[in-house]
Amino acid sequence: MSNRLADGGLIDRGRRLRFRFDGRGYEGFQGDTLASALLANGARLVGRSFKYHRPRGVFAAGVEEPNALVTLLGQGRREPNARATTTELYDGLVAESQNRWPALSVDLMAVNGLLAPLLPAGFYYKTLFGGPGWRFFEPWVRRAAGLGKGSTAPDLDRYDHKYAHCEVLVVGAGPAGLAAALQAADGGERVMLVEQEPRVGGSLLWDRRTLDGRDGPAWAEAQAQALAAMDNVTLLRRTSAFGYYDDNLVALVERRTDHLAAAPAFTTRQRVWWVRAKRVVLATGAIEQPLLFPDNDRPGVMLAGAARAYLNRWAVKLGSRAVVYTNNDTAYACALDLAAAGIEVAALVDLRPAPDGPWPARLAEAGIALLAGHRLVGCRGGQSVHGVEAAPVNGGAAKPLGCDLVAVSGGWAPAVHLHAQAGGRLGYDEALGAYRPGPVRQAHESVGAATGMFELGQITGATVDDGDASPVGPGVEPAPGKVFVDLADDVTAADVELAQREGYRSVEHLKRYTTLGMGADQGKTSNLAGQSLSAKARAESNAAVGYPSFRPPYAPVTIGALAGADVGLRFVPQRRTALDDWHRRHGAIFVDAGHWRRPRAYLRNGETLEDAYVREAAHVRQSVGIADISTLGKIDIQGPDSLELLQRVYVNDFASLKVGRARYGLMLREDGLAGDDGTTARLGEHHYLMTTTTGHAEHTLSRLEYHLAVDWPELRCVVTSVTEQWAAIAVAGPSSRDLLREVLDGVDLDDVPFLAVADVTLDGVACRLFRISYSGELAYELHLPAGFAEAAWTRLLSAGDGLGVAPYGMEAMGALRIEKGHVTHAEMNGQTGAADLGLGRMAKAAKPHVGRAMSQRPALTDAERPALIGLVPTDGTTDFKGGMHLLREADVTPAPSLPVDSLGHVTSWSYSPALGMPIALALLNGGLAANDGATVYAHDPMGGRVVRARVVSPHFYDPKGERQRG
Amino acid sequence: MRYSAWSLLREAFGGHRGWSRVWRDPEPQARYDIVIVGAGGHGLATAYYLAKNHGVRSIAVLEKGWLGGGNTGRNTTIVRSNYLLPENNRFYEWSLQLWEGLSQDLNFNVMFSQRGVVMLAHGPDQVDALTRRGNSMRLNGIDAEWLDRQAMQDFVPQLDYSDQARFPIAGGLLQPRGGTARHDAVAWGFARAADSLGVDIIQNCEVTGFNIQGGRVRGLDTTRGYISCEKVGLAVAGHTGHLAGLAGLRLPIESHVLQACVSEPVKPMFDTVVSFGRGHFYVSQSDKGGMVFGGDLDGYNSYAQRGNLPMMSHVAAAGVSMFPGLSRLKLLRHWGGIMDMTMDGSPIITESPVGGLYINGGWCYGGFKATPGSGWVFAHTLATGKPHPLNEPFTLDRFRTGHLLNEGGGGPVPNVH
Amino acid sequence: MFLIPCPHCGPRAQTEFHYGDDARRTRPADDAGADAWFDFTYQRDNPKGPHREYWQHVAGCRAWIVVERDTVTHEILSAAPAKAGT
Amino acid sequence: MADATSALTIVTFPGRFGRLDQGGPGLILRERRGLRLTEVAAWDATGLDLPGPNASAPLGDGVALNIGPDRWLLVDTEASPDNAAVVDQSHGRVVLRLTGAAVREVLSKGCPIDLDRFAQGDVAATRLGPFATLLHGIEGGVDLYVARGYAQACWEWLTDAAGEYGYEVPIP
Ligand SMILES: Cc1cc2nc3c(=O)[nH]c(=O)nc-3n(C[C@H](O)[C@H](O)[C@H](O)COP(=O)(O)OP(=O)(O)OC[C@H]3O[C@@H](n4cnc5c(N)ncnc54)[C@H](O)[C@@H]3O)c2cc1C
Ligand SMILES: NC(=O)c1ccc[n+]([C@@H]2O[C@H](COP(=O)([O-])OP(=O)(O)OC[C@H]3O[C@@H](n4cnc5c(N)ncnc54)[C@H](O)[C@@H]3O)[C@@H](O)[C@H]2O)c1
Ligand SMILES: Cc1cc2nc3c(=O)[nH]c(=O)nc-3n(C[C@H](O)[C@H](O)[C@H](O)COP(=O)(O)O)c2cc1C
Ligand SMILES: [Zn+2]
Repeated sequence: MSNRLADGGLIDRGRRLRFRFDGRGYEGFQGDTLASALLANGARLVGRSFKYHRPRGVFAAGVEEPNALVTLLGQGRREPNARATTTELYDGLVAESQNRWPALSVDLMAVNGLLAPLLPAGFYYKTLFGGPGWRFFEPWVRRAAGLGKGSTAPDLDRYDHKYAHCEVLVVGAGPAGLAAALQAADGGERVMLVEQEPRVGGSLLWDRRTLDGRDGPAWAEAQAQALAAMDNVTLLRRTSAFGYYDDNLVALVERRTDHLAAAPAFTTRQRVWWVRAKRVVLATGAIEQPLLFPDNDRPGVMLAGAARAYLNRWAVKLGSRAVVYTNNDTAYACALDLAAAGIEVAALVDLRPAPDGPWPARLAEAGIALLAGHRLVGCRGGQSVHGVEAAPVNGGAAKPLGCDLVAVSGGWAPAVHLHAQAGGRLGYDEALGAYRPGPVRQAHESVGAATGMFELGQITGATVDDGDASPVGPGVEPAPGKVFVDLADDVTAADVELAQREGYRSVEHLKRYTTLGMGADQGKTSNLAGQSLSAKARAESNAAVGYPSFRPPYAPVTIGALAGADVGLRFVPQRRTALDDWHRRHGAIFVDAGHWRRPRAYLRNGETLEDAYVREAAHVRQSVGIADISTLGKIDIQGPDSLELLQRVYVNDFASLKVGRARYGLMLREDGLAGDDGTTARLGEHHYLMTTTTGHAEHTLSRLEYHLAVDWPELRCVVTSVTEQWAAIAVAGPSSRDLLREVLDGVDLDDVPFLAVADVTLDGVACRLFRISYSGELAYELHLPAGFAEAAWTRLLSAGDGLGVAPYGMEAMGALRIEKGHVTHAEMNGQTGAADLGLGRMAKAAKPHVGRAMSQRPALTDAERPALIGLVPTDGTTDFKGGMHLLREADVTPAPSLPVDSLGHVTSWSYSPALGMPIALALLNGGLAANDGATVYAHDPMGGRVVRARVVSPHFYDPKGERQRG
Repeated sequence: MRYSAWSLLREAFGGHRGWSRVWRDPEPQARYDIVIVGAGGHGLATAYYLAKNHGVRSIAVLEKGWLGGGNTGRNTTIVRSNYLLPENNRFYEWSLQLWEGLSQDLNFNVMFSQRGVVMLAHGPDQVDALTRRGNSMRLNGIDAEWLDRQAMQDFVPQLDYSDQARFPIAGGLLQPRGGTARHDAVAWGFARAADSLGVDIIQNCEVTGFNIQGGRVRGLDTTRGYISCEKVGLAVAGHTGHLAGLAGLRLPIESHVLQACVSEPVKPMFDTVVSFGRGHFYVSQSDKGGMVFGGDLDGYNSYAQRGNLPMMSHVAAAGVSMFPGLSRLKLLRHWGGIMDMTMDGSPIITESPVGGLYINGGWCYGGFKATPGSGWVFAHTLATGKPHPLNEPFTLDRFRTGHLLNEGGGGPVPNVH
Repeated sequence: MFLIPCPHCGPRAQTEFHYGDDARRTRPADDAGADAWFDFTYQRDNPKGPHREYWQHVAGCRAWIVVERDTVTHEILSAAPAKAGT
Repeated sequence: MADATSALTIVTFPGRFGRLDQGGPGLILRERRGLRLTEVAAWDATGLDLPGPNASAPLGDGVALNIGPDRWLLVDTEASPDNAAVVDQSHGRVVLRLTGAAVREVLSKGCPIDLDRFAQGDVAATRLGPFATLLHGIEGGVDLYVARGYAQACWEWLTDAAGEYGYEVPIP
C-alpha cells in the first residue's frame, strides 16, 4: 500500500485484506472500497473507455463513477460492470479489468483512438450499410461495444423481496437525512432511514467538518446510534433507493452479503424492499460536476470531492503534486486537504477572475498558489496524467503545471433523480448551473444538498464550524481538443457540437444520437455539461435545452434482485391435485394445464409416450380406466335465481333440467365466440354445480361474479368456487359400473341413468357420482372431498384388480375424446363459434344469453367459415400432426406457387385404438356440410410432410352414443 | 449530403464540419395537401412514401414533441413477419421485405440485423399452435423453421435446459430473417429522407382539434396555429383514441402501458431474439451491448409513459427463469410506452367516417416492424383514397361484421392480446 | 403499483386486483340491435384523464368495484362497490 | 375411510431448520388439520350477527371470519343463515399456523399489506407472494389459509422465506 497515508481515514488498519486485480495480488484495509484500495496501491489504470479504449482511472468516489467498472469473479460467480468505487473490499476479492485486449496496459483495441476522426457520434448511421452490408459489419461493431463479459451460468446466489410500510421514509443518511430522520422519529411515527453507503454521514465522511464539537463522522455515528435506539426507526445501510413509483412506493435494494468474504447461510445476497411511505424525505445530497478541458479523461484527473474522500476517508495519498481546478469555493478545501496530507499543490486554478470570501485567504495562508481567471487548456500524460496547461480565460499564454493529480470541481448538482421519477418538476438554477427540485406531484420533499442548500448549520441545527462553502460558480467554454463530456460512453464536446450542427436539436435527440448519459452511470457527471454545451451551440439557455427524462433505477440494480425469490422452478407456483404424489410415484409424466400439472401418461417399463397412451386408451374401451380430473373448475351456484343465471350465461336451455340431472352447457363470450363449456348438475331446487374447463375455471368464475355484481345485481344468487374442495375421478369403460359397484354404497347403480347425479358413499365418505362420459364409454365422474382422493383412488385400483383397471392420463383422454369428436381448447381456441364446433343446435334455444347478439354477425354466420370435421388418412396409416394445414391437391405439388390459401388446419390428432389408425379433428372451410367425403391434403411444410386424407364426421366412434348410455 | 464510407472519410479530414442538417426545422405553412399527425416511424414513413411513391409535394408531419419520441423511440425493436393469419403475415412480410432494403433506400443505416427470432414452445399445445403458425408462414412464402429441443439447445445455448426450468423447452419456431433494428435510426432515416423530398416535419406542434365541416376535415388546430389541409392521416399510436375523440369518433382501441428495459452493456452474449410467451418475456441484445427485454402489458388503461415495479419484477423473474445468465447483470433503465391496443390485436389502416380523415393505429405491441409497410400502404390509401390490397383487411368495419383478425383468440379485451 | 381503496378491505396494492373493463358502458338488452351491441363490445372512449373502470379484488375479497382513476397520473378519484348495497 | 390425507404430506417433517444460531427458530410452522371449514355466501340478509369487514368473531365453539362482502368462513362451528349458500370447504383450504418472533418478518417477504397494523382478530384476504391467502390474526401469530392445490408450493415458499430466521415444524 505504497500510497497510503500514515494515519487518518475511516479504515481499520488492524484488518488487512488481500485481493487480486488483473491477476496481481494487493492488500487493503477493512473499510476500503476496491477503488480506494487500488489507489492506495498506486494502481491508477483501472479500465479502458467504451469506444476509444483510452486508459481510464478512478474519477469519483461513489455511484456516479463513470470509469472504474470492473468484473468481479470468484466462487463460481461473475459480475461484469461492478463499480470499483462502491465495491467494498473483502478478503479474497478477485477482480479484473474490462474492455481491453489483450491486457489493460497494452490494449490493442486502442487503435480505435487513432481512428477517432472516423468515428464521430453516430458514424454508424452514415456507413457500414454499403458493400458487404450491416450483416458483415455488425458482429465487429458488437464485439467492440459492450463492457464486461457476462456469464450464462446459473446464479449461485439467491435474492428476496420485502414489503415495508412507514410514515416517513428518509433517503440518504448524510447530515440532512440524519437530522430529518431524528426529527421525524421524535413524534413516534414509523421512520425508515436508508443509506446506500456502508456508513452513515454522507459528505461528513470526507468534508472534515465539526458539528456540536464533534468531527463529522463521529457526529453522524452518534445520530445513527440515537436513531437505532428508537424502536420506531429502521436504519438500513448498504441500501439504495432506486425507484420512486406511484402512491409513494419507493423501491430499495439492500446489498446484504456483497461486502462479505463468505455469506452467512440462509441469507440472500440482495433484497429489494417495496416501501410504502406516507411521506418521503429525499436527502440524497448533491453530485459533483466536472469542468471540461482537453484530454480531461487521463487517469489522475478526478472530482475534487472524490479526491477529498480518498484522502480523508480512505487515507490514500493520491499523488505527489496536484492541481486543483474549480469554478466554485468547495474545491478550496480540497487544495487545503491535499496540502495537509503532504501533497504539493502546484496551483488552484479558478475560473473566476476574482474569487472572494474566506477561501482565497485560507489558500494563501497555506501557501498555495491561486491562478484566478484561468482555465485548463491541456492535459498531458498517458496511462497517468503528467501535467496540465492553464491559461487565462480571456486568452493569453498557457502555462504548464507539472502534476500527477488533477482535482476538478464544476460545482454540485442536487441529486434530483428520485424527485423527478416521482413526477416532481425541476427548475434550472443558472447560478448553480444545475437543476433544483420544483413542485411535486406526490408526498415528498427534498432537503439539504439535494435542494442546492449547502449550509450545514441550517441543515442540521447543530453548531458548526466555519467550513461552509458555496457550490455556485460560472460555466466554462472548453478549450479546443479532445474534450470528454461523458466518460462512460466516450462522448466528446465535438460530438455534442456535431449533433447540434446536424440538427439533432432536442435534448432527447442529443442523448440518443451521441449516447450522452446512456452509459452505466446514466450521465450523473455528464448530462449537465453536455446540455450546457448544447445550449451554448444553440445560443439558448440551459432551461430551453431541457433534460431527458429521469428513469429508474437511480443506479443499476442486479436483475436477479429485481426478480426475487420466485424464479426457476418457482417462477409460476405449481398447483397440485390431491393425487399428484400418487401420479409422481407411479411413473406419470406431467403436462402443464394452467398452473396445474396433470399426468400425461403413466409410462411402464420401456414404453414410449405413444405406447403408453394407446395402451391406456384401449384399456378404457375394453375394460375400465380411472383418471384424475380434479382440475376441472367447479362452481357451486345457489339462490333463488340460480337458474336464471344459468339461462343467461349458457347458450342452451337449463330450465328443463331436473334435480338430480346434469347437462352439457356451452358459454359464449360477449363477442359471440365460444368461451367455455362443461357440465352443470342440478343438485337441489336452487342449487347447481357447474363444471368448467381447467384452463377457463378462474376466468369463468370471475365472469359469473362480474355479471352478478355489474350486469344483473338483481339476481339473488351466489357463486362459490369448490374446485379445491372436491377431487374428481373419472371412471370410464364397459366395466366401470362393475367397479363402482364394488366400492360405492348408498346407491343402486342401475338407477343412475346417463346424465344422472347421485349422492353416494365410499368407505363412509360422502361423495357425488355423476354419470357423465367424456370418453364415450359407460362412464362416471366421482367427486369426493380432496383429502380422501388418494384413499379412494387406491381403493378403486385394488377393487378393480380383477376387472383390469388402470389409470389413464391426458394423452389417452385426448385419444378417447378425439374418437368421440369432443372439442377442447384446441378447437375452442377463441376463433370459433358454436356452429363452427358443431354445437350450433344448442344455441337454437329462443332465449337471450351472453354472446347471442354478436354471434349473429355476418362473418360469424357465414357458411364458408371453418368448422369442425374429422380426418382419416386415405392410406389408413400415416400420422397427422397438430398444426398441419389443409390444402387442395394442386397446392401440394413440389413447387406450388406461393402464397397458397390454407383451407383449414388440424387441431388435434391421435392414433385411435378403436379405429386402429390415426385420426384427426380439424377446422375446415365450410365444414362437413361442404366437404363430407372430400379428399384434402394435410400439409406440414416445416416438417416436409403431406398426408392425403378423407373428410369424415368428427364423431369417429359410436356416433349414436349407445355405449355411454349402456 | 449522401452518407457513405467516402463521405465519412472526407469529413474526417475536415473536422466533420461539412455534414448537412438531417432535417430542416420549418415554420408551419398555412396549408398543406396532406397533413400527417405524429412523427413516429409510421407518420414519417407515410410522408416519405407519399412523396416518393405518389409524388405528393405538399406534406407536413406534425409532432407534439420530438420526432421519434413515441413508441418508435422506446420499443424493443423486434422485426419479424411470423404471423398466423394470412392477412397479417402477408402485410408484415411486405414490411419485412422493405426492411431488407431500407438502409440503402433511405441512405441511413437503420442497422437491420437479421439475427433470427425464436418463439419458444413448451407443452404439446404450444407446439401445435406454433406449428400451425410456422406452416401458415411457409404457405405464404415466409421463412420459418421448427427447432426441436436439441436444435434449440444448439441455437440458443444460453437458455435453461436443466431440470430447474419451470417450463421445459420443447422446441421453437424460428424465423431466420427476423431480427432487430436501431429504433431511433428508423425515425431519423425516414425523417431525413422525407425532408429531402420537401416534407415539412414540424416538431413541438401538438394537434389540439379538428375543423370538420360537412362531414369533411378542413384543417387542424395546433399549438403552433391553425393549418388547413385536404387530408389528414393520423399516425399517433397510443394517442389514436384521444385524437379520434377530438374528431368525434370512438374507436375499438384502448391505450395501455407496455414496459421495457435495458441492462448495462456487456460483450455479446446473446445472438438472436427469443420470446418466451408462457412467461410473457422476450429478450435480445442491442448492438451497444445492453440486454433489451420486456414483458406483458400492465393490464389497465393508461397514458402514463413510465414503468412500474411489479411488472418489472415479474419480467425479471421470467427472464432469470428462462435465461439464468441475466441474473447477475444489472438493470440500467426501465420505461414505458403507450400502446394502441385494438380489440382483436390487429391494426387499423383505413379511411374513417369523417371525410378526408384517415387512421393508422391499433399497433398493439407490434408496430415497429410494420413501420415501412405501414407507411407504404397508408401513403397509398391517403394518396388514392382507397386501401392498398395489403391493408384492405385492416378496416374499422371488421369489428361490426365479425371479420376479426384475432391471432391469439383472446376476447374483445385488449389486455389479452 | 398504486393503491386501490377497496370499499370492503381498505387500501390495497394494485397487484391484488384484476382490471375488468370500462365502467361507463352498460350492457345493452339482448334485442338492442347490432349497433348497440357493437358499440358496447368494441368501442371505447379511452379518455386521457379520469376513467371509470371495473376492477376485481381477486386476491382479496373478490368484490367487483368501480374505480374512477386518472389514466395519466393513476390517481384514484373514487372507489365503490360495483353492486349497490354491498 | 381412514383420515384425510394432508396436502403437505411430502413436505412436512418435524424438526428445526434454517439458521438457528440467532436465538432459536423465529417461526413455528404447523398445519392445523381436521378443521371444519364452511363458507357462507349470502344473497340477502342472513339473520345472523356475523363479523364485518376485515374482522372475525367467536361463533359457537369456533370462529367466523369475514372474507368478503356477504361472505364468511366458519371455522369449527356451524350456522344456519337465511338467504345464503353454506358450502363445505374443509378439504379445499389448508390452514397453517405461524407463531414465533419472526412471523411478520417472514410474511412481509410476500404480503403487501401493513402487517404492523394487523392485530389479533383481524382478517385480511391478501396475497402472499404468488398465492391468494387469507390471514387471521391470532394470539402470538397468524393462521394462514391457502387453497389446497397451492398448499405445497406455499409451504415451500414459507419455509424458504423463514430460513434466515430458523423455523421449527413441531411433531404433530
Ligand atoms: C415497450 C415497447 C416495446 C415494443 N416492442 C416492439 C417490438 O419489439 N416490435 C415491434 O414491432 N413493435 C414493438 N412495439 C410497438 C411499436 O413501438 C409501435 O407500434 C410503433 O413504434 C408505433 O409507431 P408509430 O409511428 O405509430 O407511433 P409513435 O412512434 O408512438 O409515434 C406517434 C407520434 O405521435 C405523436 N403525437 C401524439 N399525439 C399527438 C398530437 N396530438 N399532435 C401531434 N403529435 C402527436 C407522438 O408524440 C408520437 O411521436 C413496442 C412498443 C413498446 C412501448
Ligand atoms: N464541501 C462540499 O464539497 C460538499 C459537497 C456536498 C455536500 N456538502 C455538505 O453536505 C451537507 C449536505 O448534506 P446532505 O445530507 O444533504 O448530503 P450528503 O451528500 O452529505 O448526503 C447524502 C447521502 O445520501 C445518500 N444517498 C444519495 N442517494 C441515495 C439513494 N438513492 N439511496 C440511498 N442513499 C442515497 C448518499 O450516499 C449520502 O450519504 C451540506 O452541509 C453541504 O455543505 C459539502
Ligand atoms: C432498444 C433500446 C436500447 C436502449 N439502450 C439504452 C442504453 O444503452 N442506455 C440507456 O441509457 N438507455 C437505453 N435505452 C432507453 C432509452 O434511454 C429510453 O429510456 C427509452 O427510449 C424511453 O425513453 P424515455 O426514458 O425518455 O421515456 C434503450 C432503449 C431501447 C428501446
Ligand atoms: Zn377487497
